[in-house]
Amino acid sequence: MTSAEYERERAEVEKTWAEKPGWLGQLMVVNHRTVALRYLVTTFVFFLLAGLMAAAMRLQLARADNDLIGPDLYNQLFSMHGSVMMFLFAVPVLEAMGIYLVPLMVGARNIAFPRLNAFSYWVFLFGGLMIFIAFALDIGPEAGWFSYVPLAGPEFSPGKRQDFWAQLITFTELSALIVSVEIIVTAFKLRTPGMTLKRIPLFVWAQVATAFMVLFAMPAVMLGSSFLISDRLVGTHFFNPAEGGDALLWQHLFWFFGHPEVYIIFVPALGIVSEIVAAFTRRAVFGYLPVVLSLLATAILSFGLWVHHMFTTGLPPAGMSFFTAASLLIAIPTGVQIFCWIATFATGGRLRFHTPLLFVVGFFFIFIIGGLTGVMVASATLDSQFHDSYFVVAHLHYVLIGGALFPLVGGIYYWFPKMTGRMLSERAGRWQFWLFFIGFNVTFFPMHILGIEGMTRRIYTYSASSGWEGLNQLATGGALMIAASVVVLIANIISSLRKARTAGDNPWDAPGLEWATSSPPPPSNFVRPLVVTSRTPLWVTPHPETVIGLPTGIRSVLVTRVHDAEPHHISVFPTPSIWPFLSAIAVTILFIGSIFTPWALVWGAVPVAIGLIGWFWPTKEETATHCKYEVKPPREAPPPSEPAELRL
Amino acid sequence: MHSALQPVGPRAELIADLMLLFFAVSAVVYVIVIAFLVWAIMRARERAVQLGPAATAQADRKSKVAVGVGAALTVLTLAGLAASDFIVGAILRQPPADPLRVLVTGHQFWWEIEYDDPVPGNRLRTANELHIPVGRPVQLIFTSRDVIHSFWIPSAMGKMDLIPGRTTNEIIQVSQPGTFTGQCAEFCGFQHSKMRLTLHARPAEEFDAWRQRQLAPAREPQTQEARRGQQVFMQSSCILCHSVQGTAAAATVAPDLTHIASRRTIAAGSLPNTPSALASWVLDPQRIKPGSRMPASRLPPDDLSALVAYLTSLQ
Amino acid sequence: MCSRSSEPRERATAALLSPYRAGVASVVVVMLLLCACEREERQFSAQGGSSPSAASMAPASITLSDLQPGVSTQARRGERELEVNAFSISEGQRLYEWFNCNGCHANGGGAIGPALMDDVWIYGSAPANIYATIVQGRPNGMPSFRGRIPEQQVWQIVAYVRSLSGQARKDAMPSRTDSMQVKPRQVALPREEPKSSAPPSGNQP
Amino acid sequence: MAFSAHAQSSADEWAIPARDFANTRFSPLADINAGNVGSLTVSFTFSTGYLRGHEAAPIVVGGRMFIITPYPNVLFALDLRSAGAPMLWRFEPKPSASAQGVACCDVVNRGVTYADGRLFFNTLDGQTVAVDAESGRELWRVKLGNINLGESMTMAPLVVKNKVLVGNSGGEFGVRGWLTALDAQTGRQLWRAYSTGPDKDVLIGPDFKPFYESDRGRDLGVSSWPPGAWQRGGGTVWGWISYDPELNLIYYGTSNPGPWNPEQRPGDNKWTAGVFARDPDSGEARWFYQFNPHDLFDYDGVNENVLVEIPVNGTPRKVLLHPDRNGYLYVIDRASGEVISAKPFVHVNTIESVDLKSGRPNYSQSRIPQVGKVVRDICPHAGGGKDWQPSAWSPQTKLLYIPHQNLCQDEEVTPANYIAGTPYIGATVKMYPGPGGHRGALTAWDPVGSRVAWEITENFPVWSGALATAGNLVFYGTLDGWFKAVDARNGKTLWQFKAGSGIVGQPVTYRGPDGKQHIAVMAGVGGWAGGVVAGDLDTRDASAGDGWAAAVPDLPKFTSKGGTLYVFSLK
Repeated sequence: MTSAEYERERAEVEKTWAEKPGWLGQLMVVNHRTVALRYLVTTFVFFLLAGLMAAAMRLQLARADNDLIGPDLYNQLFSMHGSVMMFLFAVPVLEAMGIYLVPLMVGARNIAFPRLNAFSYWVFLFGGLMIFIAFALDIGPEAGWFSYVPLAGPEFSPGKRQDFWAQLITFTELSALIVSVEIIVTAFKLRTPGMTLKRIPLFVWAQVATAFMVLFAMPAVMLGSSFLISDRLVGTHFFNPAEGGDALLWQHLFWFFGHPEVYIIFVPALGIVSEIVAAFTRRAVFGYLPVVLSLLATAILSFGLWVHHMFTTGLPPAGMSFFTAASLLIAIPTGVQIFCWIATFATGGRLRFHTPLLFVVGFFFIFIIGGLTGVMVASATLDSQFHDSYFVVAHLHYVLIGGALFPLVGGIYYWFPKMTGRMLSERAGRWQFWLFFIGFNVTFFPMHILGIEGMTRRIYTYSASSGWEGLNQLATGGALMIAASVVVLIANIISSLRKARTAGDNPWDAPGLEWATSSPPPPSNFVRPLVVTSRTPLWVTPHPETVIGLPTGIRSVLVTRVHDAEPHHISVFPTPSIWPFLSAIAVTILFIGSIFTPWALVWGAVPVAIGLIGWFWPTKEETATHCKYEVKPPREAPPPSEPAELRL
Repeated sequence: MHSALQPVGPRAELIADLMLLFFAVSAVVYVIVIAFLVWAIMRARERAVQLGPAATAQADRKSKVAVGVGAALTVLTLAGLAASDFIVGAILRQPPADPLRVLVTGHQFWWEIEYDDPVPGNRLRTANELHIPVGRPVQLIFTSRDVIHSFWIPSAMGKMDLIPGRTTNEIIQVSQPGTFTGQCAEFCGFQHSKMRLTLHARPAEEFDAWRQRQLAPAREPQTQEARRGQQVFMQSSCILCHSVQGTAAAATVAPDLTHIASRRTIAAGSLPNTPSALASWVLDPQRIKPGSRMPASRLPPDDLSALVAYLTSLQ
Repeated sequence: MCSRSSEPRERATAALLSPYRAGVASVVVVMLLLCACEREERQFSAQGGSSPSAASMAPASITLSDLQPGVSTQARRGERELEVNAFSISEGQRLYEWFNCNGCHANGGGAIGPALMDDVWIYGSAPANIYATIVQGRPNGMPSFRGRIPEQQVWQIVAYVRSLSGQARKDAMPSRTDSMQVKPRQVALPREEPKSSAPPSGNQP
Repeated sequence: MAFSAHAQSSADEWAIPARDFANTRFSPLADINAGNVGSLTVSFTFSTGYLRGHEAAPIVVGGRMFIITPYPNVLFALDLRSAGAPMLWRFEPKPSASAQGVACCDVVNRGVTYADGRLFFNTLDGQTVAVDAESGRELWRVKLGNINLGESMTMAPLVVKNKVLVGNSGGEFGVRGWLTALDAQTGRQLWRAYSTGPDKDVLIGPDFKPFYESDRGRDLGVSSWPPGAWQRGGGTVWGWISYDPELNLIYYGTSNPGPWNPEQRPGDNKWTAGVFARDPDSGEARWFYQFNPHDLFDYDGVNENVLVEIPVNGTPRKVLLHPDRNGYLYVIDRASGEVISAKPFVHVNTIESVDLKSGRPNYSQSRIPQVGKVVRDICPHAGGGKDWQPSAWSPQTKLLYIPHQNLCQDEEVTPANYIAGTPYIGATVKMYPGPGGHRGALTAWDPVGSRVAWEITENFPVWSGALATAGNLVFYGTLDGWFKAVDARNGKTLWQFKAGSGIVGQPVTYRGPDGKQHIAVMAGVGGWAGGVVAGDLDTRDASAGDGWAAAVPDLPKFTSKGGTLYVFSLK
């Protein structure tokens, strides 16, 4: 094949996969990278807003008996902070990394179900906008991100504040469930030939484990939030103990989701750590199999721990012991991964201390503390002291910021060149790291002590006689350092974006397939599917073999078999469409309407139905293409996409 | 200052000891893991750019052993910690002999406390201050009238939730006299922050004397002003929510004030119990505790001072 | 804009935080904004504007009769501030039970006292009328709570009482309570058109 | 019946609401009998002009009939000697209108009583009034109850040995119950016996010899309550008083303890929900028996105590028969207070049995009310197996004719907040028909065999009193306005008449100046059961009328308000 042929093919593929121009085109985007970048920017904005809320709370707590912020606003602030950080930042931002990277890493041209993917983003965006607008209108949630009933129930939370919270859950969980399905299908069916199960990148494994957790955990909280809103709106009695309901039912439903939620946030971050460690030690992570099994074990075990959030509710002792044991058990797979990474450091090549690795090392220092305090709160006996105190605030931030945010920021520094074609400043990166690392510890380490000294969570003020003022001032000081570090990050991103695209395809000399294409990648990611023969393909062959023969005039994607990634058939992927956007608007109308009237479920279904009908309305041409490539032929005839036609 | 690590009773001591054990083990684990990490990083910084496949394979064999040992040690450590937790938990769960039974009911945003007694006429009701005899185990029986609260006195006991529609219970035992503070630990609304309580532990005789005094109906006001204050109390909104034993005031949706003057704090530990604090609390509670259930009363100054005189006479 | 509370410091904070709030809020129609504020504000103490105006409270403005010689001047005044506020109605619901209103009027169906969820209003259905009924008492058994229930709380009770027959904003009305369900929730019942009628038992209102 | 010789009324008259001290409501008149009752017809009627529940019994003495209305407690004297019984006089005591706000269960009055040319009655606002029966002139009035504490008075006084015995109402308002003896001549208070509090207030002295251990001890009226709770503990005396001249003892029941929510009053709550035997001269208590220690369901003990002599294990004994709210019929030795038997006369699932050794009921654990939980299927409901509506005893059939309801309820207790002068209940109830689906019944009970002899079921509760006559007839009325005569031996309905309003009054019979036997009853729906109509309740709220809205939501379709006296005689 001549290079001219290749160039023609490239041009054709690029034309086929190009998005539509114009502002309408912007609303029709189905490319996973564009959607992922939108997710990233949106979640980052939500992160900034929730961070400002945290800063406001820290200012209020800086002094004893401070009256900067009253209880009404404070309660909304911490409820928003928790809900936004969990539902609108931590989960979606890591899913966004998955949406961006999983197809690239498995060598696919797009994520599975791209229109659904676009739909998930719009639903997520509208849900996020809804809650922030509600907050701006004084309808922000006020019963915490956990919304315990009866406080969040109809009697004790009048008005619509909690209903908006419940619908926020519905919005975000809907989008999270959609993304999980896409990631699972992408990782299982769209892997490039040769990428057998044993060659799947660790980040993809982490995303798959996470996606399965989402599939099993999120329905519990969606059920819970639906129960809550129906208790509030139509007067059901799910949580009314007088009429046979139970306030603890909410806690069970919530934490059956809420505990896996922590791992949903933290497992993908482990995947990031593995990728960065491998890249900067110049070797594949030691112990691929144990690490993968640990990820899967974490995903499974995470469903057996939820009761450790309820140790002080007076549950039977046998139950408490079971959940203590289970909670301790989950430390084992995490420990194994940490040991494997240390072994990787110990046996890898010479370390290149770039910012991404700096954040990963910071992850070790912080996350291990969070893990160890996790062991402490897993003890039912000790938890009776730690529960709902600032000790837990410290613990959870050590786990979530240490365990997820540090790797995430590292990952941003690591993949920024791929996403934008530009490098972030190393110098600013170091500044940011040290500000963040020190600020973080100054903010949150004292909280362990405050918790032991009796400072409880979610208090908007404390008395001078409590003796908590000094450490609280320290924590506020630390919070300002964190804020400064975030400013440095923003400045770094902005200034980098103004520079030229000089990063090149593989600035870190990393082994993954995402580095085998240009930065940023072309609309189809790869002109031709690559063929993989190793866990570290680019280190083995910097220019892997490609699959040819895929039709170029249609959005053809090679579908492979789950276990051995042998090509199976060609799937025709959908083109840009406005219907996901319109359907998302219809769903938004239904969800927001049902805050005010149950009839919204009835009349709101009409626009949703219209949206879906438009979305799935078949055209003759499409049907013909699909039939040609996707309908399984009768056994006797050879399938059209047999390897015979593909030259590897 | 009160801390879970400054226990004042045998049960809290056990928890504190367990906590110290966990801290110590955690510290050792942390130091070891970080030491290995730093060692590995330092080693890797000085190494050649990339190891050859043979060297990697050899190192991997060592790593396998190391990771295996690490995992095994993790399992052992966790098993040890779990066992210590189970043992301490089992000890704490043993039912004490002859406990004093106290019913604690959570309200937004105060604690109702009632001492159980086989003779109903000796059941004492009070609020926000838990008095107990030193040395004797006290069984606290919890429930809530509205939302979920959680009872916590760090230096004396762990938390226990107060859940509407359920009863929970926990034992508290204090071995030294003193006053210890605590507060609601489960978010319960606007004034979760100022839903505080104090524990007063005192020798058994003193406790019995206190209990007898508290059982008596309120003292009749002695001074002219206090008498007028009583009138103000009975003719204003106070009587719709509060009770003073021995008078017509017997409402129960707010703390019992029969012996309000004997308490150290008011408004669930938000203010010291001084005449001026009392006056400002009565006048505008929403400034002090916004969102609390106590409404502002627009009493003229002389009525207010008479009322305060009456309340401070309720020893 | 939204004022959250009468606390000046708190308002200052709200202003401090307002840049980003305003940024988000700017996309929203002003109408919607006003609605939400009215409904969601948590008014802890009386010094806000949430009590009906002094004019409508003055005894002079309270009438108990539909009959006015000459041309009738009766008109419904803008006394609905509290009835659009969910927190006030909810507080009223709590106080209705705390102060034993339910002892006589049950959960709106009546017992010793007349039903409050129907369309019959012996002493007038306007908020000022109900306020007067609570404060002044009524001759046939309604006690006078003058000096007993603080003014702001009376208004909250008024708002709740009116919600019992649907005279409040639908999205501000309370839903079920955490207790035994004995009647359909206010929002599930039709709004009753108030009638200034005495019950058929002339001697027994 | 040696005892009925001492009755207050002559054979032809009906001088006190229960007709005799023994509370039998049995008339020896037999002109109207099972054979001819079918031709009973209205001889005259009289409209009272009032619209609330007319629970009083017409009183007939010396050719006059005296009837009293609910609030405002107007007393009418009708001349039976003249055709059509024209009004002789009317007496208006003008009680405070505000008293209507503290009458828990309609503004009823249960009757006026006659003694020595005087009429005695209570007004709703807590006064006892004596009126000259001849002239209708007020002789004296004393204020005994304070409406600002929630006290009202609805019961019919009883005059014993020149003492007017009266008690207060307000068990739902946290009042402290009492029985007071007044000098019939002057109205001077002779003694007052409280139902709660220290022994000296309860008039418990050295002669107090209760049969059961749990009623012995000092100041149980204080120590069986949480501190101070006895001061608002109920135990009001709003029911019937019986008198045994031979033993010289009066018997009366005390009402439920307050509030209904039992969690707020741990302890036995002496001396509520039980029966006292007292010496009428000094008021000193002789014995007490508590039907419902630590009452859980508003089971007042105020129902009538019918004094009879029945064979117990072959030997005749002087007993009192007491059909209690809790659904058990107690046979109690009236000299000692020993419970001879206690058997349920309706479907009861709140009490498993009554332990005759300790005298205490065994409460079903599954039905114990609890704050924050709805307890379902409580039978009988708060109104009890039978409420105030008095039963009648026929010495001929040896059966007790019990008018009663058949209702169950769901209940949630809530913390009641005591504010003097406002209700103090702490319970939300939703009532509904009991097993069988009928809401009322008239049951003929054989106290010797402890069994139901026969029973007539009614769609609506039977909230009227019963009347038994020597003509082997039993009369009663229903809430929807039927007035019925049935055969005392087998319960066969022999005659019925539809009155203008529901009947909650007490039927009486007398021989008029015309020499004919008459039957008289007041119609006029109301009372707790009829409040749905009398109070114009909105039945969409099942808790309206303290739960009755759910029990009889259809009542407004069957009857309407209005008090009328109906007098019947044979054609």
